[in-house]
Amino acid sequence: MASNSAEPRVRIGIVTFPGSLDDRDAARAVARAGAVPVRLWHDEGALRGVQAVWLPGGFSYGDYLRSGAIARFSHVMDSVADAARGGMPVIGVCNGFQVLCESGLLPGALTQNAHMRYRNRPAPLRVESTNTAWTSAYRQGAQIVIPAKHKDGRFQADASTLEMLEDQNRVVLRYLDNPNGSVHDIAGITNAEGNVVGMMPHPEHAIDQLTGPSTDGRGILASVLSHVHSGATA
Amino acid sequence: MARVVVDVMLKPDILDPQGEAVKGALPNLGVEGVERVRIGKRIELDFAEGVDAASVEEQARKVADALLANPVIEDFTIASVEADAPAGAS
Amino acid sequence: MARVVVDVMLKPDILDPQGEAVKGALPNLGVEGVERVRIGKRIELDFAEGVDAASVEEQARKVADALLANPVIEDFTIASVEADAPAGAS
Amino acid sequence: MTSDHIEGPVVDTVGRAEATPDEKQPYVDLGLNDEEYNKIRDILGRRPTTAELSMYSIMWSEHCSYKSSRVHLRQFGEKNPKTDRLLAGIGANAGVIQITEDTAVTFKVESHNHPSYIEPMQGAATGVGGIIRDILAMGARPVAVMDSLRFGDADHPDTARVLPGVVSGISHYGNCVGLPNIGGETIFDPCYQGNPLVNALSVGVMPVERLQSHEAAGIGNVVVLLGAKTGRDGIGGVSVLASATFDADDDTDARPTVQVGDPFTEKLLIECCLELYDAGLVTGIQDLGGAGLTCALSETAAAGGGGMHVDLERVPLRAAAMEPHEILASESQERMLLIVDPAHLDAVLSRARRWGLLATALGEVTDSGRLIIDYHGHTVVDCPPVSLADDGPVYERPIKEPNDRALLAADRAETLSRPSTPEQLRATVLKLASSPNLASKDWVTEQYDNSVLGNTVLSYPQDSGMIRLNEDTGTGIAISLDGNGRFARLDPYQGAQLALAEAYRNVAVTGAVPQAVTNCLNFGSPEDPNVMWQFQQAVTGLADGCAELGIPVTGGNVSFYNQTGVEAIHPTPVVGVLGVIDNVEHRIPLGLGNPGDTIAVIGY
Ligand SMILES: Nc1ncnc2c1ncn2[C@@H]1O[C@H](COP(=O)(O)OP(=O)(O)O)[C@@H](O)[C@H]1O
Repeated sequence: MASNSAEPRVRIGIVTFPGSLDDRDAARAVARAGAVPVRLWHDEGALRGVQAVWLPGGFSYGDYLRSGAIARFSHVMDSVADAARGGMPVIGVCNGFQVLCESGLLPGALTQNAHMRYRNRPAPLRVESTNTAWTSAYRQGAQIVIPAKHKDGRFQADASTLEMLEDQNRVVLRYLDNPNGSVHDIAGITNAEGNVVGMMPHPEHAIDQLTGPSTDGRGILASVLSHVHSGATA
Repeated sequence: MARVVVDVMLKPDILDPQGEAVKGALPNLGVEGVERVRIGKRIELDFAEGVDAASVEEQARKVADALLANPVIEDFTIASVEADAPAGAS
Repeated sequence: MARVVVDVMLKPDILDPQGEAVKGALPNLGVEGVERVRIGKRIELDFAEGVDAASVEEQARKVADALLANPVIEDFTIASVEADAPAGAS
Repeated sequence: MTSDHIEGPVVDTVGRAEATPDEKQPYVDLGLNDEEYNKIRDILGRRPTTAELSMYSIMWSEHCSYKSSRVHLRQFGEKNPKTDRLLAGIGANAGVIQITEDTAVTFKVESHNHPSYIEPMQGAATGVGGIIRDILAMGARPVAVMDSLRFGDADHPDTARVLPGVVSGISHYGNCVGLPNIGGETIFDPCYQGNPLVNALSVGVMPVERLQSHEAAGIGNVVVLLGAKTGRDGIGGVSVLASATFDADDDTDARPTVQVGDPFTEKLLIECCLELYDAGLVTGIQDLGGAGLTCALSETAAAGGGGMHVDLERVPLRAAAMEPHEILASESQERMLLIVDPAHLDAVLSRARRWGLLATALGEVTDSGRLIIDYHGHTVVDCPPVSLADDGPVYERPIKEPNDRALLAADRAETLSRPSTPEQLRATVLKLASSPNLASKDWVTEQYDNSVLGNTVLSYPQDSGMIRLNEDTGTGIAISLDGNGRFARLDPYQGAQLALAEAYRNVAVTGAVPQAVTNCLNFGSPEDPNVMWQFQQAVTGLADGCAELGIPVTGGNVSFYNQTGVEAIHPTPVVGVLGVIDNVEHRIPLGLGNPGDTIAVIGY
């Protein structure tokens, strides 16, 4: 999984918004995967030569008003949106997913859980699409367990959007035991090009049996590293 | 159908972190000159056809008092409104 | 000071668990006849003295459009109101 | 000076106090007795100003001065085993103990019982926020929280208000500030119906040399307020000053308001303070807790041994027209007081700006030996800081063993009938299994994030929480928080030891070695001799127990007046034990191991 030592190590940018919480954890996961975590500050537009971007979990700007709503107006998001449209792999985890939807980089919206509470459980998931920059290392249909913990994780979209997501095979991860009332049990989706992925569960908290329910989260980074490498050699 | 709108706002002296966060974001949108933002709840109660108009407001007040507003930190106002538009339409 | 109120409500076809929960609790309060409850946000924007009245609504609309409401799930309405009462007073 | 005039309502200046020595002051309503009031007059050589009166009433309150508990709490210091690993002990914001050559940890548990009854969600949330700032003020990065909760009857309608509110408050604050919740207690007993207990613990870790001081030292150093604006939050008893001194029928302004927590700002405060420490930009720091600026200014000035001058009108306000005494008493959350070398002031202000935090220079450290607070150029406070912080009254309250002790002791478990038939056994098992105290706590714990920061090795449903501190060496800590009010009601001495022993065992079974103790002592009114007896017994029991086990009490908190009318809660000492494990890989989790393993019971 780790990069070949002959190649320069992949640089993965991790954004810190005010109120980001999992930025250091994402950095740990990136480093463990053999890549270089590069910290990106919300107020600066520079992407510092990164080859992929991770929008971490947390409560950016307190998640006041709506989760992810305020973060989208940061300088860094202007650059991230441009880079994403240019094909750079971007993943949003939990709050990052909310930011991606609010920014219009992914369709739909994440609303308050049907039961209205924050809920933290290891979530059994099925990998529905391996056709993305962030999930190619998984086996199609694989069942994995990654912690899901949020209050605003219920994915909603109108009927035509849902139909499009299903038709184009853009649902990436589905809950096997829906914890929040998401339509179609959706836990993660991708854009049409497959380079932008949003997911509610936290892969960075499933990289080590010591501190998480599984090591299933490692596949996310393994995927993007091979994506970047294949792009580099192509 | 009779619609009563209950507006619930934090009392003036209570900290409103939501409002503060939104206010802090406005310069990024290029909006200046906003001195204060307060965020509260708007609750629409739609009563069934038969319920008589006089009792509607009274019932709404009861609901607001007991359930919608937390008297320790919030105040509320009540108003009957026209409800021909579907709920939530702009 | 000019105050603009932005009301943000979920679109009619989006599920509103909070509204449903409130509706479900009403019989316990002895309140019958409520057919529907929707819960949204009421946002008060207070503009500074100098800002001219025409631009106030325009600015507020910009804020509502870009930030206060998410068009995927929400609609909003805007209204200028008298603001001599302190924010949130009933 | 008698012509002092400030725009707006009359402000009671020192000059005015000198000129109107006989003005009536509402000190009784502020909780001060005649003797205490006269002592204040002696210290000042005149009547106190409104602002001074407010400050003394706050600093000399039970909550801040420990006036009823102090004589008993001394035992902890006296009986503590001697160790040079205790870098800061009782009296500091939180005790600090060194666990390796270069690493220290600090932990503390504190109550937020009364606010959580009035407004469960915000009361519990601000309880979590407060204890996190205590840990932060020592120089540590907070790494986890725990919560010990006690409610009335599970079926009581008010429990349906209090419990979900408290849990959502802890969940909201802890999750949003990004700290894993690694354990706690959820207990139901009718004695807590009108007085739930919400005890929150936080633990932090730091390089040994990052230990911070809370002294306002260094003449000319700048006093900086960092964080949220100051509003009329939590101005409780002090509001009588407004109505007594001014327009008495305008009581809307005098109403105390509930503090609302803003975990987002707290998160920024944490990151900003850690940056300031690492850059060596602060010489002293103190969190603003229950007693707001009053406590932070007087304690830092007293600890520094010199004086301080503050211009109060510089405090950024959230509410219009706040009086000086209100600004001083405000309990607005998410604020810290910094002492900064003038050469570093710009750097401090710019780091704060980067984190989106307000930072304001309020004044400076002086050699006057006095705390002088001006408001628009008029002096409203001029007193020795030590008299506020350290010279409060100390009481040796009367103690009396409750009369019902003999009755309680006679009512022994042996006299209960025992199930003898399979049906009776079944009924007993079902009864136990359905008891809220034994039932699953999933509903509570799944509202808490337990894995953020990526270092949680053990949490719910384990006996202790465990956090990895060092990814390279595997060094970690385990903490358990326990209490047993029913047992303590029968015998507070042994009840406190039972809580200690339980927490100690819970830590030990994970493979960690217990090292330090914190505690939160929840009791009824200290003016009730029976309660005072329970308190004295519990403290003695805990101190003796710690001496026996050879681990020091590093800090804690006393919460008195937990009662409804004359009915006190069970005496409820809650004890936290922290242990150290050399390598978290070697932890021993709950569970039955592998098929074929031998099961043994040890102890008696
Ligand atoms: N309020 C709470 N916050 C966090 N964890 C809790 C809380 N209440 C109970 N727990 C956790 O639930 C588990 C079981 O608690 P408890 O029933 O008190 O266990 P025991 O009886 O073994 O002491 C423990 O891991 C404990 O830390």
